[in-house]
Amino acid sequence: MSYFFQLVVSGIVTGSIYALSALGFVLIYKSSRVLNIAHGQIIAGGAFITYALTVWLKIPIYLSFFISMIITFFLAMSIERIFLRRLIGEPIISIIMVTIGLMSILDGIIYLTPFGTYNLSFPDFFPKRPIIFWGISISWTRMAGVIITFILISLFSWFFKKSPIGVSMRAVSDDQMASMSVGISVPKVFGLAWAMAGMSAAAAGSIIGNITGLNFETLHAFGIAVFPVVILGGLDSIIGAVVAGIIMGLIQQFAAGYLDGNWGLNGTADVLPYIILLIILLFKPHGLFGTHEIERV
Amino acid sequence: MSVNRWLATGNFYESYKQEQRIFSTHCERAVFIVFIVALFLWPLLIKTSNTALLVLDEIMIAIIAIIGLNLVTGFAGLISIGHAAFVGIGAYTLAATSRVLGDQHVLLTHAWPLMIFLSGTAGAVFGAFVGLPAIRLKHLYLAIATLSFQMIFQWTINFMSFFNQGQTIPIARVYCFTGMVSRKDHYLFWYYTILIIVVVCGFCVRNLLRTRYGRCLVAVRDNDRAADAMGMHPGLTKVYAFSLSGFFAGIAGALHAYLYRGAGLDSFTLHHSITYLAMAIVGGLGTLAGSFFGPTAIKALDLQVEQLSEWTSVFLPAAMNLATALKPLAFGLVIVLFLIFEPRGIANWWRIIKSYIKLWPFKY
Amino acid sequence: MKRLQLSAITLSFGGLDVLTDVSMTIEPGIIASIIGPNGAGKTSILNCISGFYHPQKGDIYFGKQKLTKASPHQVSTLGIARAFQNIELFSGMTVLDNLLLARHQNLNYNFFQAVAFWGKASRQEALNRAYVEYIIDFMELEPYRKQTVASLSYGIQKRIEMARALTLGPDLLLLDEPMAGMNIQEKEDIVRFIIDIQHERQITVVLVEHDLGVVMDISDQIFVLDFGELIFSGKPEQIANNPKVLEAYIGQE
Amino acid sequence: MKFKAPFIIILSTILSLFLLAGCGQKQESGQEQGQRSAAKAHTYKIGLSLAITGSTSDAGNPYSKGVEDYINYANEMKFLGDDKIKCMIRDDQYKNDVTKRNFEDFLSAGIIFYLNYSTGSTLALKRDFEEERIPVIPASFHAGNLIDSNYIFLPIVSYSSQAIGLSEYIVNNHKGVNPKTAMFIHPSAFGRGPVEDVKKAVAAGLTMDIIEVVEHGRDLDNTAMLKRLISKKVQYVICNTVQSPVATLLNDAQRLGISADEFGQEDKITFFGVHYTGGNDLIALAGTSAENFFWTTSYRLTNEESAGASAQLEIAQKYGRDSKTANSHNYTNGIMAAQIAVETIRRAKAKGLEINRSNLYNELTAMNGFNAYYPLTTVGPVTFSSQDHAGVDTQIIYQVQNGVFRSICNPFESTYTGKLK
Repeated sequence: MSYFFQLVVSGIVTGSIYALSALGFVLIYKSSRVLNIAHGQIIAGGAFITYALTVWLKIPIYLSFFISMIITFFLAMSIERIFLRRLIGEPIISIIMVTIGLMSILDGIIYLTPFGTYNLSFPDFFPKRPIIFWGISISWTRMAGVIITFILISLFSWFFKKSPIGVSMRAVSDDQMASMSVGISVPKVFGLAWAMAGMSAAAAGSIIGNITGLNFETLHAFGIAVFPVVILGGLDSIIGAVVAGIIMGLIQQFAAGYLDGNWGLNGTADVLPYIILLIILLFKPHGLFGTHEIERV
Repeated sequence: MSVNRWLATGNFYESYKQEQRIFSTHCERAVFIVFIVALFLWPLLIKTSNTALLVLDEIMIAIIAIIGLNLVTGFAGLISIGHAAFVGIGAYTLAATSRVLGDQHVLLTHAWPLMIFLSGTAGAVFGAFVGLPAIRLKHLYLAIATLSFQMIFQWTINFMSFFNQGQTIPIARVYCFTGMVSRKDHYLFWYYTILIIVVVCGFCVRNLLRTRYGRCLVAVRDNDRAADAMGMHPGLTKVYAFSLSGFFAGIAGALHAYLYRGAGLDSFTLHHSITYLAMAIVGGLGTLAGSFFGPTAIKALDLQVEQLSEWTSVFLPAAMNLATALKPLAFGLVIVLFLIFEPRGIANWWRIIKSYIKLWPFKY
Repeated sequence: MKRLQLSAITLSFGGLDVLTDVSMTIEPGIIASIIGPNGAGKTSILNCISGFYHPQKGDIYFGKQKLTKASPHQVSTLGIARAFQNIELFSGMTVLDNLLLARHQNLNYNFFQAVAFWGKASRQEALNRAYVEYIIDFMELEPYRKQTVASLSYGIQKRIEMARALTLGPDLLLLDEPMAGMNIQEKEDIVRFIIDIQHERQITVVLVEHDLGVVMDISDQIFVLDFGELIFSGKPEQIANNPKVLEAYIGQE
Repeated sequence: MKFKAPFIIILSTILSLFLLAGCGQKQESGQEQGQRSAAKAHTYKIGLSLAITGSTSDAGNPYSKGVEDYINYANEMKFLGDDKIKCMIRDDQYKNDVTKRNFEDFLSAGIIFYLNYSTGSTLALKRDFEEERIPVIPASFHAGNLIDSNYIFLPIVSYSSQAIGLSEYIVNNHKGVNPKTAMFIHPSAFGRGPVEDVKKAVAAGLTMDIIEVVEHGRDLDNTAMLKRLISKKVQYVICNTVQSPVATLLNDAQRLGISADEFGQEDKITFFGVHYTGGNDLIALAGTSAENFFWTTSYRLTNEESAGASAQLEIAQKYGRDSKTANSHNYTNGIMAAQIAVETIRRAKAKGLEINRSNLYNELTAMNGFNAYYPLTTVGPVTFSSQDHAGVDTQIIYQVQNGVFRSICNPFESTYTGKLK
């Protein structure tokens, strides 16, 4: 039984990190209806910036975590300004392709730095011994990851619900024309959404980098791996991302725990999210929490 | 009235049959025929290296695949991030035959035209199956459904021992009228075979697009409610689009497997799906001409960047990282620049040039 | 010729009743108009007939054919064509292509003939083109034949919408506010088309329209809806002194 | 639009010329070869296609530098007299299709020796190597490379032999009954290769139980798997994959408190890995979790004094490599492949033979007995024969002690590898 509970706990922990990574997609999609395929690269970039600040510039980890978030804030904002701004109003395929192009460009840029091919790891700043209660163990790193995730997600939710800018962001996501006519600067909102997504990416990257070590491929592959979570949650719902993240985390842990090694199956954790996603989409074509667009004739 | 069918000016259609013509003037037709004949003749006149032929074969296979992708993404407007998997289905149809019957089986070595067609059919069947969610899903949700198919395909091939767990499954050399196609002639032989298939596919699609089977694709892209009211089942039309696209992809996959004499998973990954999309975009979505330009341009770019990075590595031996970064950088920049400055792709240039020449010397 | 019959249809969206117990019989070959204030459910009736909505109660018959649960593309193959209120054209295509598309179900060559463009396919496409040209001629769209729909004015687009519905070769034509937002001259043109459609081609026309003058002039039969209920049906000359209609239109004083 | 058309015509002409140049340039190099061979000093061409970018580039990058530097070194030190070796290095981004194109390109340039990289591409091109009769050294030590092939030579022991060697070490040092072992492998041909061979060794009498074979995915969390292994009383895990998943595994094991502090600790797991799991990259990724990780290879490491280590560092310094590259075992790996190629050409030249593919092949297969080649960077001699296509047959086991890999035994040859043949 403790095996089961260990899987549940690990699933929730992994899931909340998924949720944090998915958050970036949701923020951007929610305001500008863009699916940013290059998010994995931004996650990797965030992790590398944190590493560079901590190890090369010897800034304390907590501080560099924040600085990294600020840097990616402006980085993502300028990405939006340079590439996406020109494409407002273009068909969806163009915008997806721009982010794919962006993915390649960021790949190229990261290959220019040592991070492209090196394997690195963060210095240990948490005790290596795990927290153990009732026979279930969680590492400090992951625990910190979960806490940071939930703090950030509640901050973002609060921001969307209460703050004036958040309200205008929601207005833009609802109807761009109408919000423009009441004086909201739509491009500014898009820029801000990207910037916030960049921030969340840096946070996610630093946490993942702490868990897996810094390997560019592992980190940016995470961008693709998190797609099922984003879609399952319904693309434009923060709560959806959290719930879907945890569901996917649990599915993966249970797949690895109960399917792998039996009946000649292996690596099911990589494919099961996609299968379950397809099944759920057949019943709920807009994900679990996505908004239905009502079609009028 | 005397009609000069060599020029566009002063030429009027007298029947609706005339308007159906693919080439409106003799001039156009003559240029096209000369071009095709040149494509057939030049390898006999100029001695070419295997590499050059391999590159050309690759480009033409990509053209067939992109024709398929353009039908579903360009014409029918359904984003497919799983096109490489369809191509893979084609290749793995051959591979599966090879696993079951042995790679020297007569079906693979002698009946290869049939096998290529069968692979196309397999692609079409899977296309229809993957297209099923299109009945309910829209936009990004559909795009991610095709991505899921790509992932499931990769996983299945990678973990099934029947498919050799993603390792290359060998396929023997084929026989033609003159006996076995030897290593020396391999690339030339496939150059001609693929060229014929490309021309046939090109004409088939051109024809399809001027009939109801082609128009319905565009209809569901532009407005699927109106299409519904015009008597087309939007869902089934989308499934049909996927299946059509799967057919071409399947053929491309089979040709790829024959050309490389084996099918291995790493030619059909997500990365390839993305490259296919890029080719379609750069060529020009929703145009047949774009399906020819896109793959050519992207492959040419690839080769150029490869040479450039080799050249830089000679002069800057320590700066290997610059050389390695060039490829993704160039690829990404080309996509982004095209989308920003020429979203209609190279096909649009083609259109401009054509109208420029057509009106020449009477430009106004 | 077939008669369109709606028997006691009820349509509601999540508790909100859009249509309640509406029954109509439209005889073949006439021009029937449905009028009523905004939100009375006029467009919903057209949507029910053309299969975009399915009423919860009641049945719709076209001749002997039951339409209640049919989807739009099935309805259209039965000879019912529809022009939309908010223009639903294939905006990226030329006028010609839009109309050619509408012939989808009237072409019956198979896929392989299409791929080869040989024999039947080629012949039928030529006939098809001729038919479309006839419609273009009929609707006086010649100058716009090869222009992209999106580049044309609203009035012309409305007319293309009608032409496209007509190209389907229907027995029954549903027109949803074909004259909305038009000036007098354009309206006159449309009225002329509608009358021609009915007279020359013997097509039943069901018209949803706000302009009472036009409706009174051309309709053979009028249905008045208010809050989803049918409050009047009859000849135009009977309508002027019906108290219920007056009340619905002018309101209670 | 009017002024745009001529511009576009010019642009597209340039682009199509580019394409032609892309195809044409390679032809030229073939002719060049013909002209050069008439001159006095020969230039021998060899080709290397590998993943400098893309997946596994963390290994491919230092590998390519190893080959490049050693070839330059050999040319400068005049190992071949006035003759030179030109090594064409192409990036294939770990894609078999590109590898194939590079290979065809090298062939038309007239290479006499080919260095390949990944398991996948080596298997995919196996038939071409046979038809072209060209000697090939891949960076993949997959035992399956040698099946149905005569021209592929592994520089060091195969992954299978490495894994069997590790198993033997476990069996010999384990106290008590049959050690319970699991394998943690990469989901590819490369990872799966040794599984069957280790099972065969067990069948042939190696007293070990293989409890489970785990193919890892892109997991963030190996908790489920590790808990399962512990519940099955697994004490040893042999890994054959790349560093990053191993690092995650080791981190998770340490977190769960189940990584052994010394070999064979009760109720804990001791981790082992073959060539590509280890090296400094693993320590960089896993940090302190890497402690007590056992790793086998046939190379000398630079952190232990040896002639090979100092020679390697000297070459790295000569060509301005950073310390990370210089100390990478994949740099050693690249040097090794180049060394064998250079040595083979040198021997053929010394005998006054024409330097062509068949003579080089003969030279390679004669590299045994008194003719064995003793490179400095390996723990044993390179021996090839027409039957034996694995070069260095000996391996050595390293253990991470205080953040550094230390050798813990003498070089040995795994006994069961011989028995299986």
